[in-house]
Amino acid sequence: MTLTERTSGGGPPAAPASGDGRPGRRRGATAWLGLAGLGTLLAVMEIVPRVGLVSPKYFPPTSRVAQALAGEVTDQAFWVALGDTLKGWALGLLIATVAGVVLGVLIAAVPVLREYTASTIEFLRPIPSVALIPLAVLLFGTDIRSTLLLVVYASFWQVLVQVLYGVQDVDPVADETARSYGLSALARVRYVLWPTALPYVMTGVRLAAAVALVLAITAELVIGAPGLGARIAVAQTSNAVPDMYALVTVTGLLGVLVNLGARAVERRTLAWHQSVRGEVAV
Amino acid sequence: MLDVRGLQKVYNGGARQVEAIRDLTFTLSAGELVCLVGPSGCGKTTLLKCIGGLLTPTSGEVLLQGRRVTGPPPGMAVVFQEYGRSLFPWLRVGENVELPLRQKGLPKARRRELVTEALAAVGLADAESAYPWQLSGGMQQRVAIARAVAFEPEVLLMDEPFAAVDAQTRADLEDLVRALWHKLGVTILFVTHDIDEAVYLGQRVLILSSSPTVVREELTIDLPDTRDQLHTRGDPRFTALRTHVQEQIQAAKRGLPSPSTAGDEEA
Amino acid sequence: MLDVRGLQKVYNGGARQVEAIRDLTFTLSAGELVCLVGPSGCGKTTLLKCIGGLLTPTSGEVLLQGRRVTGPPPGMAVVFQEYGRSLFPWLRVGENVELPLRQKGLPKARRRELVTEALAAVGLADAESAYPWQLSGGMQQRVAIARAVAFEPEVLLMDEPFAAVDAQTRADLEDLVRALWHKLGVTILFVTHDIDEAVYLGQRVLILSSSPTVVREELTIDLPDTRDQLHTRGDPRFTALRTHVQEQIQAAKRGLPSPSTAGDEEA
Amino acid sequence: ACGSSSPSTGTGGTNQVDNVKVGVIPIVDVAPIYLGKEKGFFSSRKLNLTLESGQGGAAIVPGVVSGQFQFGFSNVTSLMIAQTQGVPLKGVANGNASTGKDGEDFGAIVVKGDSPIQSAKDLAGKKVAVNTLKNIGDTSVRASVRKAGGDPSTVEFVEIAFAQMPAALDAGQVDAAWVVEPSLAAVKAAGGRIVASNFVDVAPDLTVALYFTSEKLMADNPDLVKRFQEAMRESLTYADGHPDEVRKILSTYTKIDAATMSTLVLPKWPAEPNRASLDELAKLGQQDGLFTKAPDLDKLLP
Amino acid sequence: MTRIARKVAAALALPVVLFAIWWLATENSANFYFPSLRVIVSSFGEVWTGDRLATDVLPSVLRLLCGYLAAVVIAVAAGVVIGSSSRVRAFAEPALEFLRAIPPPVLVPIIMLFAGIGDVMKIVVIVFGCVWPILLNTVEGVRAVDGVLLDTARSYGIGGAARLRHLVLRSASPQIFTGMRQALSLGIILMVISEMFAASNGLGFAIVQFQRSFAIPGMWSGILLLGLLGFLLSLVFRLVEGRALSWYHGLRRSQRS
Ligand SMILES: Nc1ncnc2c1ncn2[C@@H]1O[C@H](COP(=O)(O)OP(=O)(O)OP(=O)(O)O)[C@@H](O)[C@H]1O
Ligand SMILES: Nc1ncnc2c1ncn2[C@@H]1O[C@H](COP(=O)(O)OP(=O)(O)OP(=O)(O)O)[C@@H](O)[C@H]1O
Ligand SMILES: [Mg+2]
Ligand SMILES: [Mg+2]
Repeated sequence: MTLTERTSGGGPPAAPASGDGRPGRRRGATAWLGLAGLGTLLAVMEIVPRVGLVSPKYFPPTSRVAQALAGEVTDQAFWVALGDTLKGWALGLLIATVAGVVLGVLIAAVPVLREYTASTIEFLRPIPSVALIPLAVLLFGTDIRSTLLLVVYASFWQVLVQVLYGVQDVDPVADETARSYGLSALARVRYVLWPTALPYVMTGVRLAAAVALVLAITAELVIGAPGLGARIAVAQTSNAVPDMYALVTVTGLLGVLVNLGARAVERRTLAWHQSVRGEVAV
Repeated sequence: MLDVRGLQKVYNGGARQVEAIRDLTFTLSAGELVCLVGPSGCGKTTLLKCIGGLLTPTSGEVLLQGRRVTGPPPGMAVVFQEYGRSLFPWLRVGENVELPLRQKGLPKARRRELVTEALAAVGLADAESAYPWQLSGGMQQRVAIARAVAFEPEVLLMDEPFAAVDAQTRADLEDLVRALWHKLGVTILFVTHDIDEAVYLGQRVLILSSSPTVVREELTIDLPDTRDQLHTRGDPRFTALRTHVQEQIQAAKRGLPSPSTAGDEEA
Repeated sequence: MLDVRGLQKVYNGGARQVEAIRDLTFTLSAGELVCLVGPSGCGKTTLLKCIGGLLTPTSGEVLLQGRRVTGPPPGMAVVFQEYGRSLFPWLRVGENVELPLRQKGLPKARRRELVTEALAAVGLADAESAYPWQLSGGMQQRVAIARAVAFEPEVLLMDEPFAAVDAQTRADLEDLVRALWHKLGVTILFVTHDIDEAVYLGQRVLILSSSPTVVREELTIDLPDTRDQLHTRGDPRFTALRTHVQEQIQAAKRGLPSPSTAGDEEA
Repeated sequence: ACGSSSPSTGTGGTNQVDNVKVGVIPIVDVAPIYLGKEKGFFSSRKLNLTLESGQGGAAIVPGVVSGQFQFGFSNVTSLMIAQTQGVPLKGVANGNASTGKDGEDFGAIVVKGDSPIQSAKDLAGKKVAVNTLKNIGDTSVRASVRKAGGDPSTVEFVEIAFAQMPAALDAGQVDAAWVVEPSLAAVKAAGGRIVASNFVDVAPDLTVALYFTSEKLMADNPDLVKRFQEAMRESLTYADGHPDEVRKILSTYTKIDAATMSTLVLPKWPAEPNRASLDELAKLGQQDGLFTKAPDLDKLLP
Repeated sequence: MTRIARKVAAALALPVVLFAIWWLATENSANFYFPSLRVIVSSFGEVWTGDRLATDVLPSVLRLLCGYLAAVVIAVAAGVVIGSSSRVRAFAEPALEFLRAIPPPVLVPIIMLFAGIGDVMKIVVIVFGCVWPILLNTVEGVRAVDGVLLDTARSYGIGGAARLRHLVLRSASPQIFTGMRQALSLGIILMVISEMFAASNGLGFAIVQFQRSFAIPGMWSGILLLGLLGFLLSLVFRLVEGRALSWYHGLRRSQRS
């Protein structure tokens, strides 16, 4: 909701972002624009192979992929695989987010912890989760827990780092106000630190959500844990190119849905924030 | 020069809908210095933002030299009430003052000269290389003033620019504004809560009613053009004027109708 | 009650090293209302932060009821000069006022009562559900005051709390502070740039020198305890006191030595 | 957590059904085990088979070592490398073998139709795609080059997954590629040309892959291993004799389209590994520096 | 001097403890996949000295740096555009989210179709992975520019490039740096992933090769090296960040002295 309305840099007044009292209509416009964007992308993907920039055999046009997708969605096994993937993704993301936020706030709020863990965090973060695949298999085989291990490991860092930076962004005046009113450490976390870090956390969760999806599918792809990834692996080894793209498209669409959800949550929780209440007019 | 015509501004904040300004009409001629007073929350900042092209009025219009204001017009400088947040925390004080000049395309030497002069004028010659957040509140506000002064604008809008400085500095800055005004012939609209200041500075004082806001009274300050802190403030006419303004503001705050504009309000 | 002893504060900002306060020593007894005036940038905010336990002095100490202050002591409320940034933008006005009360562990009903009362006292009864950034500057500042008032502190530090409100509201708030002080017996340290305000409000006025800062003068305000805007300000003794303070500040700003504390400085 | 006390290992009692997990790659080569499962060759031996598909040794070998899988499927060169590195593995059953017919094997070195490369000899100095470097692919391609009279040391190998080889070949990113089915069919359909059958060039009837288990399971539950071996043998023989059923079972766990399916060259599935061919492969591997020491085939093979 | 010593001690304390635990826990390890740390460390010395530094580590690091820098430029540029306009954001966001959700392992073959199998492909893969955190953070940072500052800039006619340089980028820089920090370690991860396809040298390639050839101590030593590389790069990063954001850290610290 925008409350600070401003005129644009010269042209017609900037659309007062959703501030005209018709949020529903506004959101509708956003949805249409988003669909138009997706449509453009799909159109490009249709045209590129058609004009011969790349062979349609290896990069089938959208219409061909859509056909394959239609085949997929009528297959019971596809939905089972989708469910498996979503389960691994959601669980992993949840664990990573909770752990990342709790540890992040703890580490950031206690300077000693921050000082002593910094090097270890920097050391562990760049270790690719794909390098952990043997470890995961060793521990859990092709169980969903293998997927979870990789998903949690990868997305945890995304959240953690965002939280660390977000906590650092606390306005000193606001924090001093809280301290001077004798707010306890916990209350300061709850009422000052958390709201400040929230925009960062939201970005972190959005990053982590995509990374978790990527890792869930990668794990399934490489380890063979049940899910969309395993289906992609089969399609790949069978040279079923359109099917492969159909499945990849599904992962992309999942990403879009995840982001829609995150944006909805953000609109509710960050209504007070400059980024939600006001828009930069270019 | 500056025409405000039937200006209305309604803020639409979800459930909360505030008619900050109902209907404002007044005119500033070129080179005038007009002070604006009114109760807290009556819409002075809102008005300044509309004039500055930063906010779109709900209805009515602002004309600057006959042209309708739709975005920030060139050659206008604004000193914001939230002085602390209007300074760029990543630029040093000197750079903060210099930035708009650079944008104006002035040569380096001239910029340096203006920056040094302006900072000296507000008594901050030695703070040039500090960051804004290393300064006290009053010093920050003076940096914002220096920035506007160095810019040498044609129109200067100031929103309670001296709120955070001590009495003595305030007096000096008041004289600085008048000196600048004489020197550059700039048109100034000056918001203040200090009634003495309004009377001391202005050629006219605009008194606003409380929200939803209309112009309650336009008062011409018939004091001689050369003013100084000691004599002007000692002048009985000064005392009479300030008492009048004070009464008007008191009445405005209590929401009493003003005899002089009660008719206008209906129009 | 509150002892400030040999307080010194040096800011170490990379290349820029500022001795904001050189050597401050003074005492506030319990239930006193003392006003603090001094040139812009002389270290008033710094002093308040040291007293509030938000800043560690470079040397010297602050004692509250005989105990050394190392962190924010309980039962102390501060109204910051940067009122805009001291309000939490993610909380509504009412919630902003309520938060410290919640921390104090007051029951819900009592909290509601205090919040409503405090907001009404500063004239913002109807802004309770607005966000701070939907308010004008003066309204924001009044929210910060309401928060401190509702908190019912034992010690209240206020840093130019009325800088952004109009003259009439300011007068009302001054009376509010004195009423509160009488009612709760709270100890108040009040920073202001308005000399009349300092004299009108305080039992004593502390005048600071310009930076590096020492106490230039401690002036007892020998006006009757019941004050009112009309009569007190009309009192010739009031005028004499304000003139004295004004002269001292002028002298302080020019860096003249003060006769009364020149000796103390050496000690 | 990496012990082998997983409940699926079973206790070896003859009356109870044992749960057995086998790590396989979802390709043509493992059709016999799918077919055998369907035919009941495993359940009749009280083996409740679960087939877990992974993308290669990276996932399957550790799974078997840690006991997450009881058996796995791998190419023999990988197993030899593992053995020389001291991985406690043991082959238990034959996997699959080359058809032994030049130009009609399930894997081949292919080039684009208009490529100047006519024989394996011309591969010298060229860029050849294999699915993994330092494995059976480059070893056998070198064998082909050598046999055709070229200099194998000048061949430049690039690692590309089988699935991407047709595209890479088409785009000229590589000069030749070693592909197996079904990518081979795709290359052929796109006008590609076979220049050599590298498996055939290594040895007649080369054994390409094996099923294996861990030494631990071998020691703990020899009976289970024995039943698996029997079932496998039966499955291999059945599959070798019923190519139509193989093609049918393929459609259950792969996505090979019907048109390709009919043109697919199937590997051979003899019941027993061909020791002579493996000796040859081991020798080549050692020559190419794949192993630090000679693999002990007696210990590795069933 | 003592401050530096203290910092170094703080940086080393936890890693030393963790390594000690690892060392003790694996001292008598019989598990093939978890060799003792002693073995790993000794293989580290053998593997990652001399030749391999030039043939594997150097090309990897160069590709990483190219990809990373390209990603920073692309993401910041795109982020500013997208963050500045709600319309552009509404239009582009779903499409970008679509691309973002595609896992690199399935993406690499697609990129190979366009970028070949050489270094360009690997750099593109790194870019593709690194842009997201920077892009998202830039978008959010640009959206959160203080309203009063925006008004100030507008009223002084600070527009166009100056506005971008002096206001938008500077104000968003704390968040941009957050994204860059995230991207740095993602870049290392993608470096490894890209080298799992169509590579014949590189750190990631070497690790995969060790894993495939069951040289498990070598593999672990490679993972250690990745960690070290990440740590070193983050040190460099922190230096750069410290300079670029000195105002910000000063501002945050200013009231805590
Ligand atoms: N962004 C906003 N959203 C909603 N309402 C607003 C907003 N900004 C201001 N208002 C409302 O508009 C009215 C006028 O505000 P404005 O800031 O113009 O007052 P002002 O005259 O400058 O007051 P002060 O002297 O206290 O600064 C107030 O009631 C305020 O609550
Ligand atoms: N964070 C800081 N870093 C460095 N110097 C600072 C910092 N804060 C304040 N100072 C310096 O300390 C001195 C005193 O500042 P302070 O804010 O206490 O003054 P003040 O008396 O409150 O002034 P004002 O009336 O203008 O608010 C000033 O010279 C200022 O530049
Ligand atoms: Mg205002
Ligand atoms: Mg101050």
